[in-house]
Order: sequence, then structure tokens, then C-alpha cells
Amino acid sequence: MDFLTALMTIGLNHFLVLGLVIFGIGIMGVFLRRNALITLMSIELMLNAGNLTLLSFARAQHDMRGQALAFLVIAVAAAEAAIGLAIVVGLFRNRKSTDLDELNLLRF
Amino acid sequence: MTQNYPLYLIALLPFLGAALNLLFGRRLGNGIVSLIACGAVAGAALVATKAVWILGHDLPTKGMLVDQFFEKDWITAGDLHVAAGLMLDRLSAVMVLIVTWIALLIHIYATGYMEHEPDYARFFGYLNLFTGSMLILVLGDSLPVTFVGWEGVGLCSYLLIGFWYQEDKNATAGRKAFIVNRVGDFGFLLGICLLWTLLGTVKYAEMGSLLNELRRPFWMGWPAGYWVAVFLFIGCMGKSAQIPLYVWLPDAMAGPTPVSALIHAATMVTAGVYVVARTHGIFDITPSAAQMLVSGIGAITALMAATIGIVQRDFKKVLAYSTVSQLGFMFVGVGSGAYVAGIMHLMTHAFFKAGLFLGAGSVMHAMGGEGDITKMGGLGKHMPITRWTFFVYCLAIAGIFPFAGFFSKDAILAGAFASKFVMADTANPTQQMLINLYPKFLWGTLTLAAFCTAFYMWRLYFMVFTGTFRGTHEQEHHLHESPPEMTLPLVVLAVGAVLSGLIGVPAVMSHGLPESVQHFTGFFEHWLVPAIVPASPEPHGHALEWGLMAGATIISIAGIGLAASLYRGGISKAAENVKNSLQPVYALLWNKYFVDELYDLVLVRPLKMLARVLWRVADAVIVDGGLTKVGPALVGWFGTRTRRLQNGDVQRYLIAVVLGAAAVLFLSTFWLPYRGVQGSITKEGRRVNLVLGEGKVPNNRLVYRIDWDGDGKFDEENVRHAEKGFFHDYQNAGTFRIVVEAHDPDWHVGKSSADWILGARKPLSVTVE
Amino acid sequence: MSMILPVITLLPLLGVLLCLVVPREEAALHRGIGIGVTLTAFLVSLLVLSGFDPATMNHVVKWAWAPSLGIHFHLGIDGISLWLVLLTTFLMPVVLLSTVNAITEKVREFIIAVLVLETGMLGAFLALDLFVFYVFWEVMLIPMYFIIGIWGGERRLYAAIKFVLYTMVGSLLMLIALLYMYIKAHQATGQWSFAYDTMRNLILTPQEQLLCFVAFALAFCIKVPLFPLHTWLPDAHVEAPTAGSVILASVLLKFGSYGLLRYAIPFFPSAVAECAPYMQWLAVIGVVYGSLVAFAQPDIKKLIAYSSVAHMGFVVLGLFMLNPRSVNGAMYQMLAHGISTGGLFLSVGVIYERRHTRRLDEFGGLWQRMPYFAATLLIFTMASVGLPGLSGFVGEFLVILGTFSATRDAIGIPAVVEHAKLLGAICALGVVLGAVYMLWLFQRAMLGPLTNPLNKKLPDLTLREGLVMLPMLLMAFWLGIYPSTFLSDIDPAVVKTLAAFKEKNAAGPATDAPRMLGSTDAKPAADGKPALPAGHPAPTAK
Amino acid sequence: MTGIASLMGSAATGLPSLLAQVAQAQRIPGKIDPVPWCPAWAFWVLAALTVAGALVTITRRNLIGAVMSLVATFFGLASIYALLSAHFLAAIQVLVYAGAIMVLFVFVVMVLNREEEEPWSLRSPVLKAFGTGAVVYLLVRIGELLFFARPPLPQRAGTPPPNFGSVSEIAEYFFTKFLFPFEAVSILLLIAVIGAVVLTRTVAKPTSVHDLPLDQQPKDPAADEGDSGAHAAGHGAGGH
Repeated sequence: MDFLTALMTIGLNHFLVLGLVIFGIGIMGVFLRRNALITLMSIELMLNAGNLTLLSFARAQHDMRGQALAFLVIAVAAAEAAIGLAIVVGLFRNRKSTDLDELNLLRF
Repeated sequence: MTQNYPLYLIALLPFLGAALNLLFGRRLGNGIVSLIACGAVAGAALVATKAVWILGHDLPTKGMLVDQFFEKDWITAGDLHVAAGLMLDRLSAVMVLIVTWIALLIHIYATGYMEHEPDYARFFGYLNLFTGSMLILVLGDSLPVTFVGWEGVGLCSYLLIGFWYQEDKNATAGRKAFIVNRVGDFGFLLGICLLWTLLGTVKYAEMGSLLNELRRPFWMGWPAGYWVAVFLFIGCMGKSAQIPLYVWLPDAMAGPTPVSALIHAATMVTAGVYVVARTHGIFDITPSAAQMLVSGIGAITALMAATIGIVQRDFKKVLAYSTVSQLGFMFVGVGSGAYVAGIMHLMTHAFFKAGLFLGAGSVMHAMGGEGDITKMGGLGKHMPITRWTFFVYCLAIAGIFPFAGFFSKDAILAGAFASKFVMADTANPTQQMLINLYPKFLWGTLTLAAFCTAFYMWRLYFMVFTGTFRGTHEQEHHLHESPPEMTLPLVVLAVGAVLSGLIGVPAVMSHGLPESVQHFTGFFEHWLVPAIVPASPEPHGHALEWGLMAGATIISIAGIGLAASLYRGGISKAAENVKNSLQPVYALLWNKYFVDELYDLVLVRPLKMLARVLWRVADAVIVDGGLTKVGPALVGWFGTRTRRLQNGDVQRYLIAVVLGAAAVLFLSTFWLPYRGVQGSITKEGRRVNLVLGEGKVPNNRLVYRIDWDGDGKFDEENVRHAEKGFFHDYQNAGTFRIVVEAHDPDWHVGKSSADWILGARKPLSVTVE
Repeated sequence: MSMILPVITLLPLLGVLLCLVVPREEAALHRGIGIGVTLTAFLVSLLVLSGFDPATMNHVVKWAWAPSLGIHFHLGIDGISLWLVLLTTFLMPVVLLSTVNAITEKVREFIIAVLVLETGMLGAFLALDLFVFYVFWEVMLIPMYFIIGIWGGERRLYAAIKFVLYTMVGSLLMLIALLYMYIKAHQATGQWSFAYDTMRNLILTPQEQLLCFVAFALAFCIKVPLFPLHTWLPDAHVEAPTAGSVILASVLLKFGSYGLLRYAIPFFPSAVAECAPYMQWLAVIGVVYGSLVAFAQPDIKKLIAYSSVAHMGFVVLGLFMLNPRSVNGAMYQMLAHGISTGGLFLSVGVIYERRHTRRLDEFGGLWQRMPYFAATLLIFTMASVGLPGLSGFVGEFLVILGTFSATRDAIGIPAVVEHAKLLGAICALGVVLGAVYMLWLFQRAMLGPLTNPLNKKLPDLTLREGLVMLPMLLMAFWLGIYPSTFLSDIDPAVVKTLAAFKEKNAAGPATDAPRMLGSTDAKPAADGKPALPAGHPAPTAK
Repeated sequence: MTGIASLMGSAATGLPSLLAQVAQAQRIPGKIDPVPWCPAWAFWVLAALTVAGALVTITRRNLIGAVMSLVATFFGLASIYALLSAHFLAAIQVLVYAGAIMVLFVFVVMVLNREEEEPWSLRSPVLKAFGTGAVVYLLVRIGELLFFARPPLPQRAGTPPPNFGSVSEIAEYFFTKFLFPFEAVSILLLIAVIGAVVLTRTVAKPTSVHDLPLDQQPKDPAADEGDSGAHAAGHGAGGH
């Protein structure tokens, strides 16, 4: 079985690596962009990458607990998005900006 | 032979009186206060007399009355037991009688003298407290118990000197007395400690049999006993005002005059003499360095204080220096082995010096508190009782036959003259000569001091009681004889000053008298010798003894004559002329040899300065600064540098997390092969064993390629590390470079020992023969 | 099983609960609760004395607390802790009574703080389990922090934080050492235990002993405080309210010396042998230095604080001379210092309440206005100076004598007695200096002319203040006149402690692994076989 | 220590060469499950969609564009969930994420209505470059480990049972074993709702004078009489 075959025989490894890649993109989104909204979206990306990993292992183990956990993660992500957006709105109201580079009131 | 007797009553009665007067005295009237005070002391005196009677009558010479007033020991700590015990033997009997009866007289005197004092009760409370403490001092059966009284009288002295505390001067004088005495107590305390260390007991009765222990050499070539004696004597110097700790006594005259009479003349200041006599076994130990020290200090103090006394103008100052001087006499007595003479002088001195002070009090009472003798004169006609009793005291202190001072002083002079000091190294002729001359030196110094004594006492007498009055009219108008409660003690003491010497007449004088009379005239000696203290040294030959007596008397009369010629009928022109012609000497004496100034310069000021420097510099800057500034400064320095990492930039935090994760991954995966290419080589002939990873790399984790001969081609490929490592048998001798490549198949990281970046700590190579 | 000890330890906590249910405004009621509870605790604590055997632990209780970790609520009392416990319970009602006028703000909180403090102090004195000891040790810290920080003077926060930081530095090191010993004891016995007896019988190697001793000693010496670690004390004393100063001086400082005697010295004989000379020298330096610095102080409280440094120097010196006389003296000095310095602080509180200043130059000639107060202050001054017949003398005398005569006892450590005579002499010099500064204080405050017009109307002691002073005065006399009451309980315990120390020292330090005292004896057993398993290195017995 | 120092040195200089080394890897993954989970094309297409969507999300200057591409990513992910037999979750993903949450994002973007001048955060660029490198390194190395895992990652053979991932299966968990977290999450959501309200409310109109800044509070307490009822009631709650 050569490398190509391995590449095309879809299994657990593929999904995990995909999750990893999405997670990495999320991280880079958080620290490379200056807009708070993009940062929030990147966080959603990372959460989804985690979910993908959970579901992959659930599929591999035939275990529903992974899916249940992923469900909880979605709920948490929803709460996080609500609060995060509220904060962004509040920030914008006060500072007229969502620019993370300018939010330096508490910064040394 | 001991007998139990409730001796505690003697000390307890005055204490009770003190407690009553101090706690409730302000509510009681003066009459009740004086009744309590005098009654307590009178009770103590009666109990004491009864006890002494029992002691003298029922018990043998060495017998003593004892009393353990607590059931348990006073202090118990490990092997240290200090009993709260009192004892009355013939030596303490003398002291107890002196203390109680003279205290009683002075209490009575004080009821008159302090009549108008608002703090009447407090005064008598202190006075009773003092009497009780003094009795503890003389009755204590061990050094610590004595020390309790010793400190107690020090406290009372402090309180009474500063009795009129509203004046800072008095308070300062009291403090000075206490602190100087504390310096002495430092020595006393160390003496007690050293004695206990050496003997394991501090009880007088148990000490005698152990004294041989003290003969062992201890420190700086001197025997242990010498050091005990020196330490104890430092205490005595403080309490009995000897050089160099005498400075407090003249200042102590700031207290009320009865206090000066009781504490600073008759009783407390003689405690040092008592302690030396009490512990004479320690001072007697040969070589007699301790004795030489005691008598030498005493002689020099006697002369120095007497010379200062010559020029003083304050009535009580003159008497104070006289006291210091007389205490010096006593120390020469006890220091040269003439204990009987020393103790007897203590007794006679208690009579006449208490009387002198009370007389001074009487005079100052009449003068409205004025103490400057240049402002007095001609008082004799206004206050005859005071004058004539004072006359008797002056004769007694000058040592005129047959007054008490004659016998006691003469005994001291004779004892000093005849004393023998023994030193360890007698081979040195110069030293031996000096030692032989030492008694003569003592005698000479004392004789000179006696001359001065006679002179200044009679100068005082003439200036005060004869001539014409030199004070203001108002004062002259006010002059009167003192009330009977003041004159009565004066008369009683005067009788004592005349008669008390008669129980200590030298044998050479009583020779040939009837047996019963001899028994009386030698009573004092028989009372103390030989059971309590050793016999005094006596000059060889009656002629010499008579000669010494005559010499002393002539000297005294010469002093009186000189005083009379200069001061009879007021301060004569001649006296002024002498003063002017000897101006530098006068200034020196007038300023008391500048000793106070010297102490101030050498001790007090440096100490104050040191205290300030320690506080402001050592404590505030170095110690406190060191701990509270340097530590926080380090933390602050670290914090200001590291808080940049915690700057609140979340993006940066995330980068830090990612970088950290990457670093952990990088280092952990890289480290393993790196360790894996390090190894140790052992040889067995031509077989070379190679252990890689040094136990830090898990077996079977890495795969290796090994080039054993350094030719660039790997001899072994894809091998794993076994328990014992690798081995290779070389075919021929030589030095070979070994190259190892470690590979982590999981993380796909490889490392070679030839790698220039991460080479092994030392290149692997082997030399085989 | 006698319940006295847990009762007196936890009774103040009951008082705290009572205080919590009483409305905040009822200040008088709170005071009443405080005094009532502490007084009850004092009376109950007196029951300890019946049938007391000083050489063993009395009234022992041992309740499981966290048995899987070897932690037991284990209390007991012997001759060493007896009088310190009674001193604590005795002082608390007195102190609370003294605060009636001084503390008028946040009374409830103050009473609660004092009650919690009492629980902490009693627990720490009584603990026979080192974990319990550490818990109570830290419990003490917090109320004291609040007492200084809330009811204190102007720089109270600085002083409170300094106090806490100093104490914490030491106690955290002690905790580390404690845990280390806990682990080592497990290695030696196979059981997890914080019990005092286990720890005392545990023998470590010399290096381990040294490190653990330094950690313990640092904690205790900061508390004492020993010479270079003392600077928190003047600040804390000056800023603390009167009650805080009294508790601090009378009881809290004693934990340092108590800890040294109870824990640091018996646990680590080989380290003590090594460190004792240094401790001795620091102690005598503290005596002289404290006295000299006290002499320069313009502030009465600061002066007394530095005098505490000097007095506690005596205590530490006495402890590290390691002979029964000096250790007895140290114990006695602890009690005496508690009474005399406590009394001095109470006296300062009296004039501070009247004048709101503690500067010496503000006073002078107060005797004329306040004779009873002057007498009280004089007695405490003299007790502090060490006048025989008052509390200070016996302790100082025993310490000096014990130091001077240390060579008489073969404790087995020559280094301890090397400079005994010199140390004793310097220490005796401290007695002289003590008189210098205390009399100076007394003269500046009480004697001389009454010049300051503000002082001309000062009232003398009130009845309440008299009630506060009276027990202290009686104790000062009792301690001075009849020390047997106290020494007869202290002495057997001290002798036993020193004998145990000597035995442990003679057994020698462990060579490599920790062992228990007596468990691996190098001597062959009765049947002639060696008690050690083969190959085990024999301990180097001296 | 020298070892660590040299390691550090090589970390700086040798990072590119290391990456190159990894890229050259010719390795065979561990034992692969003979039954593929899904057709290769389906995975690769969806994976490409998802990754592309994620990349676009974080690189778009236009916020609406970013949100839209994120929606696309979530759709792709939902499909991948379906490939993983998580049908219910796939539906939830579409409903909650692509629907609710993303609508919220769109709303916020619209409300704020703000174009960025410079999309990239330019503070400490060097650090960010290093961070990016580190992420890439981590991705590559961890991906390598995951993909070529040896021994293979543990998994159960065969396809999951038919009702795997169904609503009833998940419900079974949530009403038995996972009841507590389920309730906890519901409370969390409630808190989030309240929190969002509190955070976004306007305090433009204070209900009490005490809500005003100090310098604007009326000096005379009598002037406040008319508002005292609102004062008492509204002091704690504040909001509308």
C-alpha cells in the first residue's frame, strides 16, 4: 500500500488532520487579524475543529458520548458567540472601534 | 549547730509597714503613718534583739539561727536549688542590730524632719521598704537571697534620692545611683554565677568546706577564687561607693537628709563591707591578690575622697565624701584581713556618721534648707544640742581617744600595717619587695587620709558652729534648736559614738585590767573571732602598737589643730591665702578630680552616640533597610522587567502559547536523539562496548546507525539499543572515530554524533592496541 | 478523656458565633460577650492544674481529622506549655477590659478578631500534631493582621503588611520543612503521620537536619524576634492598638521561643550542635543592641518594643545554652516578659488614651497628677529591669547563671559551651543597659517638673483601668516572690526535654536514609543477633 | 547547559532545514482500516471547501465576505459531520451555527457597518511572524504524527450501528447520563442571554441620580424628591 493509497483510503487520520488544519487556521486568525469580529469567528473555527475531532473519535469508537459532548460544545459556542458579540457591540459603542490594536486601556 | 527561728518576722514587719503606708498612707493621718512606720521598725528591732540574744546566749560560737520561709525552694531549675532562707549568725547579728536600731532612730528623727512634707506616707513607706530590704540583705543565707536585698536597697535608694521628683536634678541623681549600682550588680551577679559554676552552691554555710575548689587556676593565671572575689568586689564597689564607682554617692545627697543618714551613711553603703566579710573565705585565698585589690582600692578611695572633702562647701557633700573615705577605711580593714576592725569600724561609723548626717539635717532644718557652709557660722549658740553632739561625732571620726572612732580606726591602721600578703611568685625580688612594702603603703595612705579627715571634719565644725553667722538676716532670725524627736536620736547616737568603741579595745590597752573588764573590752573580737572571721593580723611588739596609736592620734590632733587655726572664728585670711596660692590643686579638688566629667566624656556620651548611631544607621538603614528595601527592590526589579510579558495583549498571549507549544515539541523530540548520540565507551581487549543515551533514552525508542571506524560508511544500520549497548571487535590496532546516527522513527528526527550543530559533548573515538 | 483542652481552644469560637448573632450596634453586649467568654476560658483553663503531671502530656485528646493523611486533632499540655496557655487565657479578659475606651469603632469585628486570635494561640500552644500546629499558627496571623491594620495608628497598613510578610516568609519555609519531614517520616516508618512524637523521634541526615532546622528556626526567630530579623516588631508595636501590642508582646512573641524549644531544638540535634553558637551570639547581640537602640527612642512604645528585642534575646540565649538552668530561665523569662511588657504596654495605653501621643518629650512630671498610675508604671518598669521580687529577675538570673555555668553540664556538644562565660558576661551587661533605658523612660515620663500644660489636667487611673492593672501587678509580684509555683511545673518538663534531646543527639544523625529513634539500634539484641538487617549501614553512634 | 545553548542556536538557524527534512519524509502510515469511512472524493472535496472557507474567513478585508465564507465553512463541516454518521449534529450545525450564530454575526456586522483600513494586526510583526512559523511547524509535526501514527490510532472495526448518531441515541444520553451537564448548559445559556442583555444595554438614561457621574449629581437633596420612588426601585436593577 503506497502513500497515495493511504491518502485516498479515508479513515480517522484524515479527519483528525483536517481538524488540526482548521484549528491552526483559527489560531492564526486570532492573532493575525486586528478586527474583533474576525477574532470571534476564528474562535468559532477552533471550536468547530474541536468538534470535528470529537466526532471523529466517536465514529472510530462507535461511542455516542463524543457526539453528546460535541452537542454541549455547540451550546457553549452559542453562548460564547452571544456574549462575545455583546462585548464587541459594547466596545464599539464606547470606543467607536472594534480594532484590537486600539483596545489598550488595560495594557501596560 | 543551727536552730529554727522565725527570722522572717524581722524583715516582714517593715515590709508590712511599707505596704500599709504606700497603699493607704494617703488616707491615714501623719500620726498613724509614723506610728505604723516606727512601730514596724521597732518590732523588727525587738525581734532581732531577741534573736541575737538567743544566738549569743543559747548557741555556741559557730551556731546560727535559720529560717526557711517558703516550704519549697525559692528557685529550682535542674540542679540549681536556691532556698528562700534566712540565717542569723554572729556576723549578721552585728549588722541586724545596727540596721534595726539605727533605722529606728532615724525613723523617729524623720517624723520631725519631714513634718511638713505632703508626701509623708510615701516617704515612710519607702523608708520601711528600705529597712526590710536591708534586713533581707544581711539575713540572707545565700548570695542570691542577699542579692534580692541588695537590689531592693538599690531600688529604695533610687526612690528616696529622687523622693522630691519634681526637680529633674533629684530624679537624675537617683537614676545615676541606680545605674552605677547596676554596674556593680553586673559584677555581683557574675560572681554568684561563677561561684555556683565552681562550687555548685551559693549558700554561705555550705561554701566553707568547698573552698579548696577555688584554688584551682582558672583564667589568666589567677585562681578561680580570685575571679569570684573580683566579681563580688565589683558589686561591693558599686554599693559601697569605691573607686571607680563612687560617683553616685555625692549626688545621692539630693535625697532627704534622714535618707542620707540611714542609707548613704549607716547601712546600705556598708553592705559591700558586709559581703566581703561574709564571703571572707573567698577573699582569703592565697595568693592574696584579691585582698591586695580590695585594700588598695579602699586606701586610694579613702585618700582621694578625703582630699575632695577638704574643699567642699556643701554640708552634705562634705559628709558624703567623708562617707566614701570611711568606707575606704573599712575596705582596707577587711581587705588586709583585719575583718574585726573593718566590721567594728562599720559599726562605729554607723553611729557617728548617722549622727553627723542627722546633725547636718538639724542644721539645715534650722537654716531653711540651706546647705552651703560658707553661709553658716556661729550656729552653736542657737542650737546647743546639735552643736555638742556634733562635737562628739567629730571627735569620734577624727579618732580621738576614747571615742569610738579611735578604736576602730586604730585597729584598721594596725591591721593594715601588720598585714601580710602572699603572692604565688615570690622568687622575683622586686615583686617581693613591693609586696612587703604594700602594708606600709596602705598604712601611710590611711594615715594621710586620717589627717585629711580630721582636718575637713573640724573645718566643717568650726565653719558651722563657731564664729559669726554669714547668712541672711531672715535665716538668722529663723535659727532654732530642732524639736525633741530630732534631738533625741542625736543624743542617743552621740552616746553610741562615745561608748561603742569600748567593746573593741585593743588587747594591748586592756592588758592588766580585771578579767570582767577585759571580757567587756574585748567583747567585739570574741564575738566574731575565730568562728566567724579569722583573727586580725597584729603588729609585733607592744611598743610598735603603742607607737602606731600615738602616731595616729598625733596626726589627728594635727589635723584638728590646722583646721582650728584656719577656720576657728570663721574663714581666716590664712585659709584664703592657702587656697589662692594652691589654686590649681584647689580647682582639681573642688571639681572632684574631674571624674564626673571624665565619665561623661568616656562613657555616657559615647554610649548615647552609639545608641543613636545604632538606631538611625544600623537599625533603620542596614537591618531594616536590608530586609525591607533590598528584598522588595529585587522583587520590584524583577517585576518591572517581567510585567512586559503580561501586557494585556491577548494576541500576544496566544502567540506565546503557540511558541511555547512549538518549543516544547521541538525540544522534546530533538532532545531524545541528541541524548541518543552521546555515549560512553569501555574496552575489553579489542572489543569495544558502546552505551548510548546514558540511561536517559528509553530502550527501543531510537534506531541507530553506527560507523565504527569512521570511514563514512555505516557498519550497522537500523539497530536498536539493547540492554548492554553495542559492541564491536576491531581487527587491528589504531585510533578510530565512531560516528553514531540516532533516529526517532515516530517524530522523524535524526541526529548524528558528527553533526556540527549539535555534536556530542565529546567526539566518540577509541584507541585499541 | 478530659475535654478541657478542646473546650478552652474552641470556646472563643463559640463566642464568635454569639457575636455574630448579636446586632452590630450592641457594642456593650459584644464587649460583655468577649470578656465573658475569655473569662470563662480562663477559669476552665485553671482546671488543667488539678492532678497535673508536668513531665508528660496531660488531658490529651486525639480525634481523627484527616486520618488518611495522618492528621489528627491532637492536643495535650505539659509543663512547657502549661503556663504559656494560662498566661494566654489570663491576659485575654484583661486585654478586652482594657479596650473599652480605646476601641469604639467596629467593636464586633474587634471582639471577633481577638477571640479568633485566642483560639489560634491556644491551639498552637496545645497542638501535638504538627499539621494542627501549623494551622493554628497561621490562624493567629490573620486576626492580628486585622487588629493592626484596622484599629492601628497612622502607618498601620505598612506595619500590618510588614508583620504578615515577615511572619509568612518564615512560616512558609517551616511548612516546607514540615512536609519534608512528613515524607521522611513516611520513609522511615511506612506510615503517614504529622504526630509530634513521630517527628521528634525521626532522625535525619546532618544536611537534612541543617536545612530543616534553618527553616524552622527562621520561622521562630522572626517571631521571637531574634536580632537581625526584629525590625517588624517596633513598627507593629507602635502602630498596633494597645490591645494588639499587649497580645503581640505577651503571647505572640512567645511562639517563637516556644517553637524553638518544642520543635526546632528536639527535632534536629545535630543541626542544633552546629548552629547553637550562632544563635547564642545573635541572641546576646540582640540583648545589647536592643537595649542600646531602645535608649535612643523618643517614642514610648518603640522603646518598649526594642526592650522586647533585648528581653527575648535572653530567652533565645537561654534556650540555646541547652542546660536545665538556662532553659528554665528562658521559659520563666517568657512568662515574666509577658507580664511586665504587657503591663508596660497597658500603661502606655492609659496615657495614650488621655493624650493621644506616645512621644516621651510630651510628658514629664506625670507623677504629680497620676500617683497610682506612676506606681503601676514603676512596678512594671522595675519588673522589666529585672529587680528581684518582681517578675523579671528570676528569668534573667537563671539565664545568666545557666549561660555562665553551661560548662557544668555534659550535653554532649562542646561547641555549645565554648563561649559560655563570655556570653554570660555580655548578657549580664544587658541587665545594666536595661536599667539605663527603662529608668530613662520612667524619668522622662513620670519625674521632673510638670511643664507641659496639656498634662496638667490628666486624671489618675479609673476604676476600670485599675481593674486591668491589678491582676497584672499581682502576677508581677507573684512571679518574683514565689517562682516555685511556676518552676515546679516548668522544671520537670524542661529536664525531660533536654534528656530527650541528649538521647537523640547521642544516637547520632542518620547516615543516608531517615530512621526513627530507637528503632535501629546498633547494639546487638538480646539473642546476640544484630538488630540491623544485613548490609544496612550501622549508624555512627557517638 | 551547553547542550541547551546549542539547541537554541540550531533552533534559530536550522528551522528551515528541519522543515525541509520533514517534507522529504517518505513514510508509510500505519495499518489502515481496510474499510474506508467514506468515498475519498467526498472527503477531499469537503475538506478543500472547508479549509478554503476558513482561509478566506481569516483573510478577507470585507467583513460580510468573511462571514459568508465562514457560513460556507460551516456547511462544509456539517457535511463532514454527516460523513461521520453524526446526522443529528450535522443538522444542528446547520441550524445553530450556519443559521443562528452566523445571522447574529451578520447583524452585528451590519449594525457596526465598518470597513477596515488595514485588516492585519501590525503590532509586533516579528513576534507574529514567529508565531505563524510556530503554528505551521506544529501543524506539520502534529499532522505528521497523526497521519503516520504508529501504532495506528485505536479504533473499532466495522461500520457503526445504523442508529448511531440518531436523535434518539443522543437523547438517551442527555436524559440519563448527561443530564447534569445538559442542565448546566441550559443554565449557561440563560446566563449568556442575561449577560448579553446587560452588556449591550444603554445607560444613556439614568433611572436614579446616583447613576449619574458625581459632578452631575444634584447638590440639593430636596431637588431629588420627585425621583425618590424610582430611586428606591431602580437602584439595583438599573436597566430599561
